[in-house]
Amino acid sequence: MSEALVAAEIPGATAPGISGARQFWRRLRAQRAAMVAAGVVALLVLVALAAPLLTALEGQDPTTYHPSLVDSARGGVPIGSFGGVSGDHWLGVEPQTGRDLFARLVYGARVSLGVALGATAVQVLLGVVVGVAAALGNRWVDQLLSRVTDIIVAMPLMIMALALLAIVPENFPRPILVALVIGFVAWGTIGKIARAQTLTLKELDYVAAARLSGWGTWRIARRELLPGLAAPVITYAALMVPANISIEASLSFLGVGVKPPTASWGQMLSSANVWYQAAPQYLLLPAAALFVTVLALTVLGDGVRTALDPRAASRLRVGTGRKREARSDLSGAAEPGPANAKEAIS
Amino acid sequence: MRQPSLTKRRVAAVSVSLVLAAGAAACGPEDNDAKSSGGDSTPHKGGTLTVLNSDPQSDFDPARLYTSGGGNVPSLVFRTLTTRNRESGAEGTKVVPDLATDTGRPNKDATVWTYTLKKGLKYEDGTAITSADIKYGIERSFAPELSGGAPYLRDWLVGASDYQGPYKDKKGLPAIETPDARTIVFHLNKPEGEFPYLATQTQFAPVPKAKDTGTKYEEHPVSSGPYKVVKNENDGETLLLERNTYWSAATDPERKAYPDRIDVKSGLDSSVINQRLSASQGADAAAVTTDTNLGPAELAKVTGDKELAARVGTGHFGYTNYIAFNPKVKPFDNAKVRQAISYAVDRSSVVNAAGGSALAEAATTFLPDQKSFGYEPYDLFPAGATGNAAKAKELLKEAGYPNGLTVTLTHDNAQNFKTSPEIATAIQDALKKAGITVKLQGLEDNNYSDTIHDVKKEPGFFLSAWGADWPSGGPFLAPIFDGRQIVKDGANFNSGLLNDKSVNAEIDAINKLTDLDAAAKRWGALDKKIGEQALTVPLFHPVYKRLVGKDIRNVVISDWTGVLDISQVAVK
Amino acid sequence: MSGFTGFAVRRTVSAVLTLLALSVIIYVVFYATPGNVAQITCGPRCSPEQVHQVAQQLRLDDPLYLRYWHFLQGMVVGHDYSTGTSVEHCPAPCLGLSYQSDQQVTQIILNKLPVSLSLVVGGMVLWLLLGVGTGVLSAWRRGRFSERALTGVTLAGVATPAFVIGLVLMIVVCGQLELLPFPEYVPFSDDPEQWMWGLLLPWVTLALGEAAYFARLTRASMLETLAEDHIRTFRAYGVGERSIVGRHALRGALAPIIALNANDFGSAVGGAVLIESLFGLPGIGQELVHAVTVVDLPVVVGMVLVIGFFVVLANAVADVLYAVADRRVVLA
Amino acid sequence: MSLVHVTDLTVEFGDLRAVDGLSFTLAPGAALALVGESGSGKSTVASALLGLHRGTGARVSGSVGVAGVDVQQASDDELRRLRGAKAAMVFQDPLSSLDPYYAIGDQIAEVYRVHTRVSRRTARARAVEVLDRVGIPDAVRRSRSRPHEFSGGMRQRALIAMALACEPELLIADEPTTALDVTVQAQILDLLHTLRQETGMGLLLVTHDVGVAAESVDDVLVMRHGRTVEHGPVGTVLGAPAQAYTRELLAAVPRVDAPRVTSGGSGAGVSGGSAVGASGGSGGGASGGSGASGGSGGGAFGGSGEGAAEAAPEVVLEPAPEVVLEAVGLRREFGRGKRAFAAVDGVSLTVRRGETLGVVGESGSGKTTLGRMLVGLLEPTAGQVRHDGHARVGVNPAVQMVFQDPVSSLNPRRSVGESIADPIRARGERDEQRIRGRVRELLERVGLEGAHYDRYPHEFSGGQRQRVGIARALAADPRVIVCDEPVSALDVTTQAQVVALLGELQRELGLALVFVAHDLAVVRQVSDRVAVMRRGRIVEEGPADEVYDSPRDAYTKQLLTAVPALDPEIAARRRAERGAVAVS
Repeated sequence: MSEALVAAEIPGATAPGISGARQFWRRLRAQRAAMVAAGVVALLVLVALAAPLLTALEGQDPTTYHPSLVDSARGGVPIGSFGGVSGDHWLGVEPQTGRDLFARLVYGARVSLGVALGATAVQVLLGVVVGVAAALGNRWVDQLLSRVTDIIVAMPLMIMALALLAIVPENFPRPILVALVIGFVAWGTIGKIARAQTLTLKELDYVAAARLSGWGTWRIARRELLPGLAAPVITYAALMVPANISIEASLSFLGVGVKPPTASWGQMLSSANVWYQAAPQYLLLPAAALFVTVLALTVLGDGVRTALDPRAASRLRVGTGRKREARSDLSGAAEPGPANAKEAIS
Repeated sequence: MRQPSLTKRRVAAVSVSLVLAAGAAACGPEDNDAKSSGGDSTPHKGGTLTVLNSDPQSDFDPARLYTSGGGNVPSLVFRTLTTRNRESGAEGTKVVPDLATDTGRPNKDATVWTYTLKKGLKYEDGTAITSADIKYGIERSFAPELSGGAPYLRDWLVGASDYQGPYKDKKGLPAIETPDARTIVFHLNKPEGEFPYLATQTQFAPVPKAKDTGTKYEEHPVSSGPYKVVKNENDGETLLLERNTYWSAATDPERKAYPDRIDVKSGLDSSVINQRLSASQGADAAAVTTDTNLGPAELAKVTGDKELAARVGTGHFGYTNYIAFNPKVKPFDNAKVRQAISYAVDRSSVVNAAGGSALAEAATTFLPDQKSFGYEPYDLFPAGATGNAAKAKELLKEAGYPNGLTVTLTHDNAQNFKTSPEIATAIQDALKKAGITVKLQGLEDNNYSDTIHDVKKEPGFFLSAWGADWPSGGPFLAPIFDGRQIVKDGANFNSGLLNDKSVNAEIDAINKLTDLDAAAKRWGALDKKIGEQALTVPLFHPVYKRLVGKDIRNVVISDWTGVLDISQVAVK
Repeated sequence: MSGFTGFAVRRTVSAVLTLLALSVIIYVVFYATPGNVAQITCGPRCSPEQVHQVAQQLRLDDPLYLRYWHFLQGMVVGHDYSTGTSVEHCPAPCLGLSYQSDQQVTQIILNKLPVSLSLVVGGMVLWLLLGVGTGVLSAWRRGRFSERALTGVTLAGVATPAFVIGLVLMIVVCGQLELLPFPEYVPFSDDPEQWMWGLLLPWVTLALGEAAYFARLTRASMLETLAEDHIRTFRAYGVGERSIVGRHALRGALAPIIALNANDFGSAVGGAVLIESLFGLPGIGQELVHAVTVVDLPVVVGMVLVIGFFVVLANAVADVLYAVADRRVVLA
Repeated sequence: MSLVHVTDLTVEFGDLRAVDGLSFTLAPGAALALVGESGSGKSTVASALLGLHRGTGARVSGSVGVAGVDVQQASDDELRRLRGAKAAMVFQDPLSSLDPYYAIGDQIAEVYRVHTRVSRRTARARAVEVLDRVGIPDAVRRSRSRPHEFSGGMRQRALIAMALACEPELLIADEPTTALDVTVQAQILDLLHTLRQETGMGLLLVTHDVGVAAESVDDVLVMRHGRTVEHGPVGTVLGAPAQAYTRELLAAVPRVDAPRVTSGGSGAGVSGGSAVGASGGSGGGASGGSGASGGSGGGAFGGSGEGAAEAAPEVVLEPAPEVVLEAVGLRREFGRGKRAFAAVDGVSLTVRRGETLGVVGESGSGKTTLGRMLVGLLEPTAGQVRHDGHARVGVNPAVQMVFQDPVSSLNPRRSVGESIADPIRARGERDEQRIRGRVRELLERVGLEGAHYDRYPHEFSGGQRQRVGIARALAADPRVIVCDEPVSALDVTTQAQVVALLGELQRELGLALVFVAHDLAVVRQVSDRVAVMRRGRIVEEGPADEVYDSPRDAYTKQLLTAVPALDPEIAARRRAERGAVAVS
């Protein structure tokens, strides 16, 4: 994102800050859509956590082959209606292998959510550290770190992810690796936001007052600046989670995400891609799961933003656009919009 | 190696994979029966044939092509000393003369091979084709700038192993003599009864030295065949071939060359190719593909449609997918462990993962199930369709693993349905029943190739595949099991690191035979003998299904390549 | 305007440095990538001697810094290289020759660029029309049912990964309904009509997701403008709602839209890998992915630099447009 | 028939009743000022006159008639025809009140065309005409400029031009000069006056500044909590207020023409406490008034006001105090290359213990930059800051600052007690008990409660937050406090309380104060000596009374004549003087 654009409006930058979690919850609860979304997300998280239980309930597991359930002569299309739906296989079975789709779907939720959350954590950590350091450092440090951020933003995300995924030793735990790589290639925007916000905060009188108290830079960064970063960073992070889910799915779709036999929605889509005519439910299930998850997380993210930014709450019911940029003069600040993420999924 | 329709879409699968490159020339449907049934099927000259491919013809230099695709576009432009018999099925595995008057005249121990060129052979510009041009064509294939061909010339010709081609070494290769303009003599460093097979490769196509432009030659290779290149855009992505008027059908009984023009469009997604062929709208009605098969999902759809099913052909190509063991790695040093795994394998799962029974045939022999390879059926460790877990457990117990064991299976991450994750997980699932816990180690394509072909890094238990350079047991067994072909500092294919004197001796003995039928029988026997060591677990031989446009006639698919022979196709 | 000259110089210097750094990173990353480049280039069955010859031919045995230096030389003065029979010149900026095909990388890029640009330009026109139109509409109809419906649709658009949209579109439009031909790239110069039909679906796929972003951006940006004081002024002077929304609010919302669009255009040129893969369009993205898998370093570096160039250029253009669109911003 | 007729107007936003049964009328051509502190509902009334609450969710009841239109009953179209054509409004912030993307002439023309069926060209010509009318030089060319290319005063003129475009019968001016410097404010008020005389339009002026009202209108309506407190002719209301609140309000207004009540410092020859008299009474009123309007701390505060008077003589007895803060040739540049400019350009000054130095200047004069350099928050480009005689780089807890903005000067995420404790902790104090004790003591000292330790800034009013800021500064046991516009964001009564608190603390603790402000009256009220800044330089410096009563510098004179007077007669005289200054 370009310099002029980084200026966007950061919730909490000028508005009276959040007075605590209670107020945040109150504002969040006031949004019906966000609460529904939160419910869906909670359910998904529950499903992911309880995957072994759920599959045990069904009596299946995500990796066992059922050669007898597919028609070998017809390319391995599932035998039976709706892709082999039965009491044993609630959502049917996978073409060619006969693996249970319900089991793969619920285990896939673990990968999608886990990787997305992990990647978001990495992005936040890297972005905040680099952004704050750039804003607080001298001109040269700022130049250096800002250029590094520019490069990260400029790099074609998918390409870098492909290359990085290829050079890391194969025995590195794959989901963790995918999370790290997504985090590493897509922290640029959060870095820019952190820098812009820190620059804004730095000029605030209460930071000046803290300096006058005699505190050092580190203490001021920790006590006065970081809490001020929380609102924009949380807002952005909340919107990064669904974006990261999309990235993970895209990487798996391209065949470089998590590895078999681990189930992942992107991977399922990737193999289901060609089965749309012969076994449509194979494609529709992961697509629907992905859609619902990303949608719910996006709505929740919007809700979080609205709850953190009371001004938005008063004006924009569903929340502001992900790419809102203030047109205000030099002070404006940036938008929590996963531009990188979008690049990856487009 | 263009496998089922997904390949292009998946990152890792787009690569040049080792063994599979052998198959690059191959794969394809066979359609003769289906075609001949459809009304007036007499082929006529004329019209434009459209070729829809996923891979561009980026190498259009005879020196760089691996085994020239039997039905592929280059064989329309390059004639070679010998060529494949352009017939369907097993007949198509025979070698026939092309530029030469016969398939070669060996000396007694098959170390010197002499060929005589037919009379009246001309290039697209009307100049005569001479034996020196063929010698030059072979020499330039040694240039590092033009790497890519098969290793046999370098291995077989006397003094060729460190030859660097005519650009750096003006003296040329003394192992090839051209006593006159129509005669060419090859001196080999060992007996090779299968030399006529080698002479079918594009390196044996004539290249006029005056027209050689080095690495740029591929932009416009000089034609000796029925068509010449009139347009070559984006590094072989779009090609237009038109008739070479200096080509004479009289000297070339093999190539039918019915269409007037051939329009090659590549860089297409494989599913798009199959969709377009199935729709057969406009120019696509007269379209074929030479590198795309029907995938399992497409097959599932096609088999439900009579009209489409009639346009699908089946092709066979000498190819085996197998599990390889490295006996230097524990516990695979123990033959009982290898046998236990052989027993435990569930081939029906594996076949399903590879696309089902229509696209893969369960294999218990290493040699492909074709007569020309010397196929002799055997099943030394009968696992049945779904694996014999009890027998496997028993063997494990004998081997000292009564409580099962944990092993790591290395496979390719490329989704190629050969050495890919799907196959690996099928094996993982089957071995679980026999108490063997399999951990999967998926490697990126390049890394996978590097790893399994490097004796220093070779894992103990991995998926592999091997394809024939020509339909004979020699190129199928020798690189894998000949102890003298173990390469220490380069790509090694003898993954079992087998160096058995009796095996080596038998290979030498068969190579001396110039009676290819007799040789085939002995290759078959050798295969079974090697099989007893359980260094590999043959899994399946792939079958290729290919769709053609609705106006396509005279579809010929040989068992040599399994590919639709583009030189025989008619559109009218 | 000297401010602009200064801006241009600063941005150029910073862009060149960014691109240099990018090329160094790519060199290092791919240096570490597994895969024996010489073996891959030479072919699967090459003997160790041949592989060694190829490695020499490609200068693969040179130390990394020397190879990089060679690359920089090519960028500045070009290269002479041998085809075996003659010497060819690769004019500066020469990105080198592909390991795989011996083609000049610049040529490969020039071949692939029209595809990617066709895709992105067409997609951009579509996403702007759809996105800004929807955004304006939902800002104009704010608070009513139609706005809620539009908000829902755009949210769904944002939430759906582009490749899922593309897949579903291809299945339904081409596969089931047979309304459109399967996507294919036909050069504009060959047949403009075919070009359009062949790219329509990729455009729609690319545009739907983007349009959703732009709709949200436009709406939010307009609502923000509508809350500003000067809108109150025009209301207080009896100016009609149509003029307020269509003229003042949209104008106010335009700057970020223009700027963001320029940014997106830059990243989309290289970022449309999935769209290109999905529809089998032989563009930059797909070529790059292919080059990555075969470790074709010159192609990878060249392509990443070109993509980086577009991103950096687009960023600069975004800043200029932003400043032009919003005169209050000073270029710095 | 009156121009404006408001009966029983009530406006509610949710639970908040902003206007509560207000009634008034305005005759054609007359001028009425709505005066009140923030939250009094005065701007809401202005909006209600044009029906601007329609569609926003506010509940409006009562009747509003403007220029013959029943605003409550009128259709949307009728309302649109009223807005701009019959009644035009001028807003507070001229920058944000104009569309930044269109030329000013175009914006005026657009408004004009909404109400008249004329061609684009005619409308454009009309725009130029009205711009010329409001005194924009070279109006043809400037009409093509966009708002950001205008200065603040020019923008306000442009807005007024827009209002004039359709020759309305009523001009509603909502805080039209609040964002402007005092000299510009005077010009705009003069312009309004002239226009009213020429066109005969009615004026409804909404302002918090009694002085501005006194300058401009015939009648005044004092508002509080949405209700009328007092309504009458300007001379009567301001001269002899009938209501206690009006008196209180007037008393709190600092007078630029009244010397300081008591002098804390000795400041060489500056006489302390000599001129008490009538203005002394007003000062006492300010303190006393806080008891009525202020919250908890009010009572104690009134008492300390008494104490202050007693303390004064003792302080005078002290020997000549030492210099605690000194600036030598301070210069500070911003930007680089061609864009570089010096915000502060060679300023030298000294501050002695216990004295108050007032620094006064308009926006852009460099006073804030100077203040920040004095405390070490900004490094000077050239020159030196000396604390207690020693050159000092960087911050020094002994020199503290009180900031302008009570919102941004406290970290919203930390309790006020924690903020106040910062300097104590930074000194190395670890004993939690002692820290809390000290903070509690400080909170009480500035008129808050010790129990406020754990509260967060948003729970306090602006004035209370400013008290917290002062407590935080005190926590460092400073010798000098630089106050950067400490009261400019506060309502006038609160302002008086905070000013009084600062004076008290100074006397009690022997602090030196540097009081930086744009408001000449406030500065006079607190300062022993005054420095007048303009364009980065000090143009005049001296004892407060000298500077105010007999200014030497022309700029100082200009500033002083621009200050609005509370007495309408004086205001008229000043207006004439200003005309003379402008002419000369």
